[in-house]
Amino acid sequence: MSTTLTPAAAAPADPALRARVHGAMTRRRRLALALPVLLLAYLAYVFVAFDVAGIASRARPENAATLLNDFWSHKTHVTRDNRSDTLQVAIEGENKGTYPDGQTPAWVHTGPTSDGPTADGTTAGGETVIDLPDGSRITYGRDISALIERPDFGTIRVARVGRDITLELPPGAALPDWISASARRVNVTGPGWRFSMTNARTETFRYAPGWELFFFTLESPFAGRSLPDLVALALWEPRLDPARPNLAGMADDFWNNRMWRHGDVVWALGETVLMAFLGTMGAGLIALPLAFLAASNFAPARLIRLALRRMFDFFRGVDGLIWTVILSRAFGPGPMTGALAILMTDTGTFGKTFSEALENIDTRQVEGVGATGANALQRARFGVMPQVAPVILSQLLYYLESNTRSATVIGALVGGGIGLLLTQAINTQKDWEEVCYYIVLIVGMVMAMDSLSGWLRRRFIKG
Amino acid sequence: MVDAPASLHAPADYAALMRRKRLYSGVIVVIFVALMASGFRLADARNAGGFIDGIGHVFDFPAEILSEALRDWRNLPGFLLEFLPSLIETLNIAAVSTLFGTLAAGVMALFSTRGLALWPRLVPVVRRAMDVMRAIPEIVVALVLIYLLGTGPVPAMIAITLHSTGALGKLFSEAAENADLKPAEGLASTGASWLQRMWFGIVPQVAPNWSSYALLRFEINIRASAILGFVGSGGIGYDLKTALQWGQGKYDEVVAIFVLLFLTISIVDALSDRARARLVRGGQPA
Amino acid sequence: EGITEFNIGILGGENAQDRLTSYSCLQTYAEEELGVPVKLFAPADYDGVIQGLLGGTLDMAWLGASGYAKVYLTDPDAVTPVLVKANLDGSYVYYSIGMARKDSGIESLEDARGKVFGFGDPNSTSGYLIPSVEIPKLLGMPMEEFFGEVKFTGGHEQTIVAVANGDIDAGVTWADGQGAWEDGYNSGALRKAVDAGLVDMNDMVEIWKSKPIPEGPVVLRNDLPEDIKTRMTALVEGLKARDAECAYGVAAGDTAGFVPITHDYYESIIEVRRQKSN
Amino acid sequence: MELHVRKVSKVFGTKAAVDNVSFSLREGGFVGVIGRSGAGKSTLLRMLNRLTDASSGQILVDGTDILALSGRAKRDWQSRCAMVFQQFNLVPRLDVTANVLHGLLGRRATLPTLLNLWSGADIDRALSILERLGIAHEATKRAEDLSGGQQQRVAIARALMQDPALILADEPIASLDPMNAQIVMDTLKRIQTEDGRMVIANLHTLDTARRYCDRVIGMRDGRVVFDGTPEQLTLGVARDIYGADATFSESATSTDIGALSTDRDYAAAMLDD
Amino acid sequence: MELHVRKVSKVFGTKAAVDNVSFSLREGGFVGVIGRSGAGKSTLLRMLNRLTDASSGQILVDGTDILALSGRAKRDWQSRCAMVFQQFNLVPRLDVTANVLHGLLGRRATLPTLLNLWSGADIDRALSILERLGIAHEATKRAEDLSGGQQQRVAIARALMQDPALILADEPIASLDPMNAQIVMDTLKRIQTEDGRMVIANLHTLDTARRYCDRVIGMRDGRVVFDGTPEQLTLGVARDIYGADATFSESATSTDIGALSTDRDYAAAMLDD
Ligand SMILES: Nc1ncnc2c1ncn2[C@@H]1O[C@H](COP(=O)(O)OP(=O)(O)OP(=O)(O)O)[C@@H](O)[C@H]1O
Ligand SMILES: Nc1ncnc2c1ncn2[C@@H]1O[C@H](COP(=O)(O)OP(=O)(O)OP(=O)(O)O)[C@@H](O)[C@H]1O
Ligand SMILES: [Mg+2]
Ligand SMILES: [Mg+2]
Repeated sequence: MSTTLTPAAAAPADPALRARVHGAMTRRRRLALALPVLLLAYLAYVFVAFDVAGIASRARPENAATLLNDFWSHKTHVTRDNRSDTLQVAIEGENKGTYPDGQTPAWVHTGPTSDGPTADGTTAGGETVIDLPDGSRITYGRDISALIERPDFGTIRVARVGRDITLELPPGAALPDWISASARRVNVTGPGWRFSMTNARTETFRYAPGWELFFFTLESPFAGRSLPDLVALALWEPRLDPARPNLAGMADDFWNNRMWRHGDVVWALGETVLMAFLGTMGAGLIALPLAFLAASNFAPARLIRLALRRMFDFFRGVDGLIWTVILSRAFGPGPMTGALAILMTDTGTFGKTFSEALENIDTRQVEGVGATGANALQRARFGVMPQVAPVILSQLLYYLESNTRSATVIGALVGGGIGLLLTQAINTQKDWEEVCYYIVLIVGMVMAMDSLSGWLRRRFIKG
Repeated sequence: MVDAPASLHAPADYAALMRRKRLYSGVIVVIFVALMASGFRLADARNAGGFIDGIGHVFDFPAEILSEALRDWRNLPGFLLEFLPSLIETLNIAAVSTLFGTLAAGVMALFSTRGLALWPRLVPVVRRAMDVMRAIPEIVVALVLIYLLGTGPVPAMIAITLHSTGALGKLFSEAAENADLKPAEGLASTGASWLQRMWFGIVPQVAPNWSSYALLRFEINIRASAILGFVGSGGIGYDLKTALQWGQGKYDEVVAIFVLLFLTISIVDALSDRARARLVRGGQPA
Repeated sequence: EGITEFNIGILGGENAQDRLTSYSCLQTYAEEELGVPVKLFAPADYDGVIQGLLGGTLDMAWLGASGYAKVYLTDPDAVTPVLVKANLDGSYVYYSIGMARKDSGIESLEDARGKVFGFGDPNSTSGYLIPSVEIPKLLGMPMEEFFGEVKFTGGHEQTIVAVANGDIDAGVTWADGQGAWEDGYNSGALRKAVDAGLVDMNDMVEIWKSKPIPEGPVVLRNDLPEDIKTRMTALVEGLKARDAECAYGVAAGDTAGFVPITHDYYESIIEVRRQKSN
Repeated sequence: MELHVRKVSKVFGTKAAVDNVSFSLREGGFVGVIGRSGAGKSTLLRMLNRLTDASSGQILVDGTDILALSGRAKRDWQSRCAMVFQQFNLVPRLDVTANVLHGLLGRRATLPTLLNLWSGADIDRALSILERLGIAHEATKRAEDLSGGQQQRVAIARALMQDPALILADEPIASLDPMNAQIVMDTLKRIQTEDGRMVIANLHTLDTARRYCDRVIGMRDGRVVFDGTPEQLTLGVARDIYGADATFSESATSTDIGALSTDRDYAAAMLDD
Repeated sequence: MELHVRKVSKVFGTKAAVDNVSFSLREGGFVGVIGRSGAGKSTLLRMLNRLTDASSGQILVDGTDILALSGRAKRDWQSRCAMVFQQFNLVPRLDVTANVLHGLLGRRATLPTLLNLWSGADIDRALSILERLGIAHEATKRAEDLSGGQQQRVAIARALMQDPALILADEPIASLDPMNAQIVMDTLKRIQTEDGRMVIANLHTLDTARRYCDRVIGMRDGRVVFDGTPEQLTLGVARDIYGADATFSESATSTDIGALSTDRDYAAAMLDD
């Protein structure tokens, strides 16, 4: 290792210089410290203004749990109407997910035909026994009552007496926090299930993972079959429905699945892309000639140029969503209105960017073409267009992608597209698995548009 | 677009080449026109009102709003003041999410730029993550977050931040790809850590570009935060929606809010246009 | 002079596709009846339908009473109410219901002083208009002064969920006022929320109930040819008799069918709304 | 072709870029215009081609004042008077042949040209011109993919495509390296001698002017200060044109005048090592 | 300091840029590495500084294999082994003092450096180094506003700031004009003799190597083909290093070897005029 060191850190000879450098360094240091401090001060202000502290109290982690749970699971309702004494088993409690008469999932045992064991060994007529995932079992009695057997707790009896709902706990047990009871209603919650009884009905919800009935609803002959089974059906097994081949039947039942409505969803996606496409390209077509009038090097008059510029600013400044509202009077709900709203905003955007592109062209090319005696049209075609075409194309494609995203939102207002399905599913706050499905589709759609526009850009601009 | 032979054997070759090019362009134009025409017809058919019938009535609604606002013009100044706090909230949402988005995007960009990334293996992962952040519409995130966090500005802020991060990250990383690696290499040779290399070697180079993009984002985010208000997340967009939905009798409020919002956007737009022009042209004082 | 197509607007509230599905039978009948294509539209908020009616792009819709008032105030000549949905007992009124969480200690409007109070959509009759007029009268002072904060949640479902979750201390929604509170009444937004498992009625208390509100009317655009109007009115009026299941879907629940109604019935609501305007 | 420039001036704002210039060219030949930066050389050529409008004066070509032409007639003149630029001014994204064909834009009907509909004969001619200039093998490349020297030859090909009576060249070799510069100047010279077309070239260095020109016009501050044969270009005359502060580059040995260069050259030389 | 390079190789793809190189440096001194373009000179220096990872071999510095270091230890070595680049590799937008202070980045805590919190003593030392190199008066200018020669001196100042045992210089004067080149080489030489630091410099021309080095290592195709004193560098040896096709530039008069230059120089000379 070298032993010679740089001359000791003696102060440099020129004190003026030294003062200057130290001064500069101090200033920089102050700046370096002041910026973070200012930033922190602003963030502190926003923290207070946004009541971030309050968020902690308002936030509902249990909602997050519900949401995450519902994203990938579903529940089955086993409902007895206490007035008409009829039993209904329905997935997500929806008409569309109702099991046909006489059919139930394997964990629900009904009627005298069922050989499922009960507390006293047999299933009496009119009784319903529900097996739950944690080993609990609920029995709907013939009279308006229910027995809930929880292995770790004992048997709970809930019954309707007159107009009241009564609760009997196992002897000596205190009311646990997973039971909520009043004279009108009793709620019992267990892992993966929920039970409630009111005057009107007795109901059990059982949760299970997966998007139930995603492929086929219950009325389809293909519902509930395993994949190998389906493959076999599709390829060589005899027709389940003599009227149609199995494969066609599957496609048809999937496409028209009443629960998930894949066909409608695909149309909604298409409608969203349609709005984006019409809006973007229409705006491009309108903006191009206007951009020439608004570019300082092509504008026939300063006044026209200024007027157009302000108009572009205005069209751009009003968001597409607001244009949607404004246009809905004239055009009513529907995809055309959405497309026109996108067109309005983007005409402003394109007008601005295209005219800037025109102002930035290399005049030498135009001059080169002009020097051969070319007329204005020819100069524009050969001197200007080759220069601005790549800019215009890449802008168009870029906005096509970003408008696909906007169109989901605009769609909700004009009653079309995937955005309507999504916002309504979120607002009703129950079909979270559908929300999840739509989000996946939207992200897929936007990313697909992104790749498509990237591919087109590479192909047409570089190539 | 058409692969051409490196050299021509006969003039006929060039003519053939031209014909082929023309054919390709012709086909593309035909496809485009067909798409536009059929798309237009489809949308027109699916719409409640036809394009032709509607076009004459485009101004009916604005006229209705304006005439009422003109009649009640005396209310305007009061409303301007009344809605100022909402406007500030909207601006704050935009500012904070631009700030966080820029910071996060800067970090993600450095992590996702080949040649700069600290862990090159993570480059594709970070890129995908940014793609997804960009692809999810803000409104989706906001609506889900409202469910989780309750209403207020924070869900909107988070939603816009996420989207800004994705969008800026991509642009930032493109700018960083073009950065000159020599200064960073010089720093590496002195034993500087990755953070120091990025901070002194790369960030000063990309700063003008990055801040110009961030300014543009701020502008976009003002609009976005107003729009999120429109779907129920505070700020001036919410006031606008409430007034607009009420309709007749509150159109003066609509106009006041609109004027406020539009002025803000125009001012920020003009300021950032100027600032960006200066940034990109360089010429900053030492 | 005939028409080339007939457009029906459907108000928001639940799953858009479900709504379209429940109306598709009506669509088929209308096509048979009119011999022109019938299209359904289901924008996410009330305003989409209202604008459609005002602009003449929608021919028929079932509006809320307040929505009708808005249309009427904007353009008295745009639409005419023809029918109203009757409840099973033949009445055609419903109520705006104030509610709170049981554990919040709020049992009446008085208790909600200084608390956060939520409304649904500002165009909703029961979700805003009626309570916004009746409540201040009851309290004797403007709501903004009485409550700590007044919020719009965006819709009935959101209000119910917000109250149940404690986001807001109290709020209003609608119900038919028949049956038991524990079930969330027989029909209405509360009942739907209960059925969906969104709220546990054990946790909720009723803190206020409005005077009866007339159900919103089915309206037809005035510019339609007379004979189309008559035929559509007849179709909807006879829907229950013709196809009970379809009527159930269109009416969003049990109904005694649609019965004729006139503009006069809504005068008071229009007056209320007029008062609320600037 | 006879060309008479009569008292032509061009004023930008208050500054006369070209100041009352007159000269006549009677027979063909290679005319060099020299002068330091800002002397008005480019402005003069641009007025000849009508890219810039003159402020006053006349330019008579075979008796017609081309400064008075407009519209169709002006474009006709432009198509007869080709221009070659320092920066080539090609359309970089289009291929070489398309750029050469642009020489015909002033002669063909507008619509077909907009659709790129050229006759086989036109394409043949373009290719044979490219062949003559030795760059036919690049015919399908994009102009921007060529080297500077090749681009300038494409520009000359475009000029030839115009079949012009007069070729104007505005510092055609200023952006080129010495080897390419020589190729381009040789090409121009060959065209002038073989085809008998008149060439007027703004030139950057005295060297080049001496080597290629039959006649040299020296400009200073917009005025013609010299008009004669290259042989008449003495050191004194050069100082008149370039100003007394012009310097000699140090490696100079061959001839005093050849080595004389403007400040700009000197600076450029200092930057290379 | 003792430096033993043992069988070090670097393979890019299938090509060995540095091929089994071994040599030892025991005492300080000025070591020149010469060889034509692509010989592997830069790669060798970059491996010494750990900017490039070696494919195999060892580099022992006072007994430690620096090729095996990583993380903190690797950066410690880098901070002891300064590097000067052909293109200076300064941060152009920052001022001179800040660039010099970067020499301490490896020695100071990260956070304060990121906030530009340098101690007064550090700043003083940077200034005195700048003074020693004669560019203290430019201390507050931006690096990009300096001439090439000045920038290279700033780079050397940054190197000195590292107080390194070893200075590596990769063609430090290849981008400079002759006068600046001389100033920079003199500076490096002075540092080596006055401070007793070891300097290893890739050099472009034999001339320079002969003039400044105590020892010369000649590389060809990644291998060491010569290792000795400048005096042992005969014309034959030079041909070994540069290949038989090396040419002499025409202005050469002083010495045969000094004038020997690689193809690249020749081409560069042709391009300037
Ligand atoms: N479009 C213009 N507007 C204003 N002034 C101009 C314009 N074009 C040229 N000038 C001025 O006219 C004078 C003559 O310019 P010109 O380009 O003709 O000189 P030049 O001899 O070609 O010089 P160079 O060798 O730099 O090309 C210059 O002072 C220039 O600044
Ligand atoms: N990062 C790299 N990837 C691939 N090959 C490389 C890389 N760096 C260098 N090489 C190759 O390794 C060989 C040696 O390169 P090196 O830069 O070390 O040569 P050099 O002697 O410094 O030449 P020069 O005088 O041109 O700087 C060359 O053939 C070069 O192409
Ligand atoms: Mg010129
Ligand atoms: Mg090298």
